[in-house]
Amino acid sequence: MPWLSTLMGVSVLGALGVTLVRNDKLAKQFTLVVSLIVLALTVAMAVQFSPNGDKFQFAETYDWIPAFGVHYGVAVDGIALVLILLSAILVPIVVLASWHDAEAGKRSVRTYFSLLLVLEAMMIGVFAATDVFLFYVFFEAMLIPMYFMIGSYGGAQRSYAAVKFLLYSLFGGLLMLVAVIALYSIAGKGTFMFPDLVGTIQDVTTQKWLFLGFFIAFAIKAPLWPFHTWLPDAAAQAPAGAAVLLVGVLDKVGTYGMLRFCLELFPDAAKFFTPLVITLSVIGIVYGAIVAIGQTDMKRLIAYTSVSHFGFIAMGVFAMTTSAGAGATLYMVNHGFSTGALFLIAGFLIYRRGSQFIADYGGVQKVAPVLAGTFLVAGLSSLSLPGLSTFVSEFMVLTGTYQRYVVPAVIATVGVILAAIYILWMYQRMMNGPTAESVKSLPDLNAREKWVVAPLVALLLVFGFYPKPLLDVINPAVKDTLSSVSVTDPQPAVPVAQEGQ
Amino acid sequence: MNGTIEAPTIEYALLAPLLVVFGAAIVGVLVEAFAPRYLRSAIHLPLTLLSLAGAFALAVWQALKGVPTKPAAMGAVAVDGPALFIWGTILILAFVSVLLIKDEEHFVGSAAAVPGSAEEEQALIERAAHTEVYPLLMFAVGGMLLFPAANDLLVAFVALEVMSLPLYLLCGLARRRRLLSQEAAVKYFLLGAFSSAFFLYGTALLYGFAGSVELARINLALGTVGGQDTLLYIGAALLGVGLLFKIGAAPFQAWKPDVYQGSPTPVTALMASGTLVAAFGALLRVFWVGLGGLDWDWRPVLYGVAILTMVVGAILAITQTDIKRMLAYSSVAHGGFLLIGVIATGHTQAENTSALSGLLFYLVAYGFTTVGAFAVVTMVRDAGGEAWHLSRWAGLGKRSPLLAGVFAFFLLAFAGIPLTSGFFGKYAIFQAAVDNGATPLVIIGVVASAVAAFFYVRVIVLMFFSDPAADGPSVVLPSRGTAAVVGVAALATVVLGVYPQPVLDLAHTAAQSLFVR
Amino acid sequence: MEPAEIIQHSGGAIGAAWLMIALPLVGAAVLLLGGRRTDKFGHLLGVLMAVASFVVAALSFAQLLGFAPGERRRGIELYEFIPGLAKVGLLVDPLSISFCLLITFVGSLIHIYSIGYMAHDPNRRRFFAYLNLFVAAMLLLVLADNYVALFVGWEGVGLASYLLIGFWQHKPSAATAAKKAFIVNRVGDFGLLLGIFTIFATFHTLAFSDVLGNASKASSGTLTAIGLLLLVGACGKSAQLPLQSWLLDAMEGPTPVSALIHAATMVTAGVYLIVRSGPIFQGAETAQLVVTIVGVATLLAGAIIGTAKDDIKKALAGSTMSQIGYMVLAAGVGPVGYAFAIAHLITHGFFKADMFLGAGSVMHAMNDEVDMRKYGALRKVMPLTFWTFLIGYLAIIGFPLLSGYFTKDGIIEVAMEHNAILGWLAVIGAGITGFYMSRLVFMTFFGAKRWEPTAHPHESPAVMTVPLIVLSIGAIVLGWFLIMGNRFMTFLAPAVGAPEEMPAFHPFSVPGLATLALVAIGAAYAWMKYGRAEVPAVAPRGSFLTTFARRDLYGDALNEALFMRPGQWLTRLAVFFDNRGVDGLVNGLAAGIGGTSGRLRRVQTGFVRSYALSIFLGAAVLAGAWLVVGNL
Amino acid sequence: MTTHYLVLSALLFAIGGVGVLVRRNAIVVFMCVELMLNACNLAFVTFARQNGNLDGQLIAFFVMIVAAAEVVIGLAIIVTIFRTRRSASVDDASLLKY
Repeated sequence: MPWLSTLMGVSVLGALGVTLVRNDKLAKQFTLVVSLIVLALTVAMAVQFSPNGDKFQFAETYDWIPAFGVHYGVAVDGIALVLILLSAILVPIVVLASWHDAEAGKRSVRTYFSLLLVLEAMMIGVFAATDVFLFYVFFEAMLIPMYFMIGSYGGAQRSYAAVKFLLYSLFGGLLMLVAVIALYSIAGKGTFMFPDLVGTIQDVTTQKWLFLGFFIAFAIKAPLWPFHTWLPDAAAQAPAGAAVLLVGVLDKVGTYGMLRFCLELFPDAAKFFTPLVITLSVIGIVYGAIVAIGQTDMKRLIAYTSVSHFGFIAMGVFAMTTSAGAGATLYMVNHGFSTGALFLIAGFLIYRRGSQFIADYGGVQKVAPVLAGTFLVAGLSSLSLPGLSTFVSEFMVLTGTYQRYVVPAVIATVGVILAAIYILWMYQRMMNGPTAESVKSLPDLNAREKWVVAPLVALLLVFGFYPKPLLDVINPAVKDTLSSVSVTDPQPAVPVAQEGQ
Repeated sequence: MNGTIEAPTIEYALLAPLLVVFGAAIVGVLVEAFAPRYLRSAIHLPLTLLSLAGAFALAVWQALKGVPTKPAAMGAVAVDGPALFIWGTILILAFVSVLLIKDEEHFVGSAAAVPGSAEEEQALIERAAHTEVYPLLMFAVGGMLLFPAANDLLVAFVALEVMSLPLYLLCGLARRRRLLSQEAAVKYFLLGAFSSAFFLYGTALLYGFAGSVELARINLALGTVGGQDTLLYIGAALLGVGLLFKIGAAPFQAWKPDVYQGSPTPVTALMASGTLVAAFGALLRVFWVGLGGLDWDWRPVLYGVAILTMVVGAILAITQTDIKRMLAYSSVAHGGFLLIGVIATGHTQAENTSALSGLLFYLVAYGFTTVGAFAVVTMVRDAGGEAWHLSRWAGLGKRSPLLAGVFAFFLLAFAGIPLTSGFFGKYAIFQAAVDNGATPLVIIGVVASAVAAFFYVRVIVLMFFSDPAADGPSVVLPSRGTAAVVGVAALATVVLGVYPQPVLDLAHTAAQSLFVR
Repeated sequence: MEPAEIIQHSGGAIGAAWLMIALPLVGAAVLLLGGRRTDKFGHLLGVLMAVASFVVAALSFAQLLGFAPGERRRGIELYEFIPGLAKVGLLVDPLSISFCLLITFVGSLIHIYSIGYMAHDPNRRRFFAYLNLFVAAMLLLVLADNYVALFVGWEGVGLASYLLIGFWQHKPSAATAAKKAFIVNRVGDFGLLLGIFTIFATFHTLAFSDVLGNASKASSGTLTAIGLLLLVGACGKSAQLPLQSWLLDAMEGPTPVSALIHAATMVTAGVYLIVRSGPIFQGAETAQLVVTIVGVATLLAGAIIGTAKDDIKKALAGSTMSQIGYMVLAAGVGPVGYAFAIAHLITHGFFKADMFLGAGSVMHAMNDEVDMRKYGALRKVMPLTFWTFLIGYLAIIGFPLLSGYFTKDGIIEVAMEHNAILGWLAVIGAGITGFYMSRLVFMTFFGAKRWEPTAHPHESPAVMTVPLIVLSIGAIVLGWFLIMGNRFMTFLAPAVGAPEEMPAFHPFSVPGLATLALVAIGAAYAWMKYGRAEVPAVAPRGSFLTTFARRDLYGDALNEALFMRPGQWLTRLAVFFDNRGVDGLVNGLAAGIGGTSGRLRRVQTGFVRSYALSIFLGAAVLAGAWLVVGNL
Repeated sequence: MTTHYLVLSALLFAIGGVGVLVRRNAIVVFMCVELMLNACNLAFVTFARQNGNLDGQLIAFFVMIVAAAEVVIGLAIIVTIFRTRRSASVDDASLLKY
């Protein structure tokens, strides 16, 4: 069964269907159902994935544009699989969460939800693409629905934010386009299929140029310091749901691209640039955290925490050790859940109080304990408290990095302290202390909102104590990637005869 | 030289499309002369459309029958792969533009009447209309067909004029904002004539150099004749001026915004699509067939021109406040991208094929999108006619989401976003350029299109993200013709953006039988 | 003698040791998710879970005693936590089981006590949920068989502590204190994490069995590094210098919390860590030295702070710091000290919890007044509280034959053996302890009434006093029971190793007598100053030294000056830089292009002749260029 | 000695070009363009002589015809705008700019 095409097909058809539904409420329910179907299918697919089977599974390859050697080629390895799973899980949650978001500015509700589904299809496609060109197409095309979601349904500064987001990413994408073209003509294979292209570029200088072409695009997407400034604007202006997908999934395409393309296609260049990338990541980790501490707008704050987290992910990718790589991949997933929860709950607050400034809140915990509690859990996951899944990934990344790059790892670990500061300080200012007049009458989470938050918290907890299912899928893929980059983990100073560890 | 002149052989079959179009034009003139006023447009429209369709059919038949390998009409006209492809393109685009023009609303009742004068009132009252538009258009189209097929410079010159002269007139026939329209006509006319003078002088010099105006002979002479290089270079350069002027490459782009803005929008659409295609066809033929052996010299020069064109087009468009002007500058920028394709033509068969087919594909894609865009412009009107000022477009997305959506889609295609035809056009050309080592040019092109993206996006922001003005323009219910145009253009943009393969193959085969020498 | 091998175990109470953790965890989960529905029985469920896990601990202990000493280290496989990095299992051995007993027993008592103490709090259910959560985390901390799981418990107790300190979150001071505690602890975790990374980088495993078993193979440099990093972690959790500042603020939490977490159990986790990682420290002289120094410094600092506090809980907190200082000192000494460290830890757990709960009972009676200057003459009003408190007091100052006497003097003895200077400093510390604890007792229970008019003190209900009694009994007997005949040292030996010849206990050694003398002096001085003499209702300005002590030795001031202010400044700078600098660059570029466009379009003058000119010049340039290129 | 003719034609072409740039009256500007065309004709004829084939002379006729056509169109346009603006100065027609 052509799983991946089915997934995308269902979402696209759903998107079309939504536009046909006449009544908004129906449209919402329809969207929810569609996204749930997609989720179900995705899970069904994931179950059949055999971790130690071939690298790419559920592969489908058809000629698309023979003239350019372009195929419609989709397949998943462990890394792509978990990311697709992430997208499929987040979308229904977002749908449920943004039930009323689109109604704010008397704009078409149906359009919003159909854009959501279009976006879902593209998210699945971008992770599943095994044809570099196809990847690029999705990579760029994804921008458009998100652009409209921010621009039409966002906050006061929305059009500025939307344009900034679009142009910034577009610019990166166009640089990547040059690299893609050059890759094709230099490889001279007459095909864009990723597996055929791996290892075709031998000359190191060429690799370096092409690497940069890809990397800058991904660094903007991720975003890595200093290419990050579009994110706070976009995330702060986007409606909560869109922000979740933007930070939770779209930006992952950047780090995913680094892991999949930068490393495997240009191994030597990747090794050459590793110091640079690691430096940028470490700066990003500390810098993002510090700037986050200084924010007065909670959505911007969350966005900056993500800058810091993306630093961790990129560092993990380029540390090129198994645990760092696997950790980074796991981090992409967990970060999706944790930031998702943060943004959504922040969204609920903003929907109630109508302000995203931290100063406008205070003592909410007293009037809305459940809301505050879940917000705290989400926050704790963002400071990667053990017992929540984010800890596992951050721990793996740091452990893995430390094996090879001690100093960066040490500096990065400072981020652990800073994270505590920005989260807890925000929490204290918003939830603790005497209850502010303006929030005296704030209602607690209603049933729908609980249904939004519950799955996320559950996932955070479950994978916090039992990440094995994910890691069993991720580890082989990462090992494979690293072996194609031909790096091996450093050996311990004191070899210990250990059973199975 | 024994006084006897043997009659030239003319392959009528090959030239059939041309003959049909010109024939139709002449018939049109006769109609103007003899048919009663109330009948004219009723006759013109079917006549024009049918002849265009017929010409297209003939061209297709030609292509199916097998592309000839030697020029027709004693070497004056070369009906080869590219020529046929370009013919097809131009004929379709012309056909589409006619559907726009049919909406008489655009054209002045009596051009001779002074704006605001009594006789204009009169003309309006008796619903007078310049049905001459159709024959004029047909002549222009005929010129467009001949221009890229011209195999010697004389024919090229004649074709150039045949194409341009009617257009000069058509520019001046706008019903509203007649001052602007007339000004556009004057400017276009004077500058056009000026540039064609350069073209002609260049021809003269090349004739002096090679002793012939046949492209093939000139190319031959490049190798043999020596010592007159200066003559050659200056001649080639002046020739280039004439051609680059037509495609609106910097520094010869100045006319474009003014003319595009002033002329009646349907005419603008025709110029922006048909003329551009024809001019590029001619440019390719002249530079590739006529000066092929000289490419080491002209490639660097065009390199500079291309860069200048892309940059000027993109940068200047950013601050435009008039939709038509903005589209004009965008078409300048696109001209720059197309020039990359010209430069990308290399020495080996394969290189040329890829570059050429890319170019041809780009022309088709861009032609359709641009006609569509201008068609949309004709539909957004307020009291003073079409609403050109961008500020009037604010909130259009709320007023009529469908139209705004389509227009946004066209803009995205201009910007070269994947899954639109524009993307593959750019891609094909960039790919060819990289293959032939013009990577720096590609990088500049990419940066330019990033800049260009800004103003396309800006319009989208206006239409969708900002609230409509109280007295904002209304979208007229499109006439069947206009609706069809928009529909066709949108369809083409989608199809070429999702499944370009067939057209690519076509362009490929067309390009494979290179220009016959 | 070296630690014994770990034997994989299953079955019996030990096999079910995970229940110890699971039960309170379930309790917490039920109470938190159950919401208001569980309000009615919430506290009972909490108590039940705590007691149940005590039962499991006791049974496991019994089963453990059944094995030969050499086989008393039992490992239990649970599941693979992070594939390739860590499996999770439990390690039940004399060390961990003693902790389990302490935690679950004292924990249960405090749960019971809280029923009374929190009776009137609307959020009592949540309080018990947090307490259960804490117990679970703490047990995971001590039962874990590898560093990751230990870290999970480590952070878990941190979280519980954060939640409980900030339990009355509507009080800004409480919220701030909670945040401070968490962040300072994070600083410690920073060290601990790095330690763990280093361990993994060195051994590629984090299991105690593999790491500690092979510690001797690693270079002493590595071991020192690991040791010091672990110490940082320990300092954070156990409020040792320089990370002590949070503990005093932590007293914002409800008193049972202070008793359980910030006196009896959590704050001793650092000691556990050091003792557990013994083999690493034994391979690193320097690390051990630093440990001892930190211990001594803290024990003195804590004592000094204790002398000047009028807030009864803060005074006790100071003493906690100082007592943990003793433990750390002992732990730094090595195998000889381990037994004493843990023994003192246990006894301290009893008598300090006893005193905290006593203080709580007093506050309960004086409607939450904490200022001792508003107490006085309470011994008549609340006899039970008084007597139990008195026992705790005598135990802590080391009154002969009470538990403090055995354990603390033991520590002083070994310290003396190890390094005379440290030993004598420890003795002085004991003296100061004598002073400030007596001061506390006299100000609270003796002298004249200085009550607020509104106060109507009364003895607390049985649910609160019974735990006091139980704890005080422990405070009396435990020391003797553990130390006499090196009972505890032999018991602990398989887990942590032991010196070749056991140290004999001799009551009349020089340091022992000196300690007693100093303590007596300190107590007497306190009597003169606070017992006999009138206690002013408001604190006198006092000497520089007094203020020094009152201000917690300027610890907070130092932190503010060194970290907080520069931090805030740095933050502001970073935000500014990000908006103006990084983002400014981006926007500037855009603006630049726009400006160029605006200027450039002026060239398009609209005059046809200027266009013609551009064509003309263009042609010239083109021709020129062509000529140049052509003639190259 | 054909060079002189070429020089002459070059001169005429240049004069025409400059004329276009400097004269304001549309008619005159247009005449200058015509002058340029004629310069071309001269060149053609000269080269025809030089190359010893008739093509050039032939072309000259074509050019004349084209020029004539151009005049027709050009004058039409210029006259209309003159009637509207009551001025034949090309500088007055500068509404379209920037």
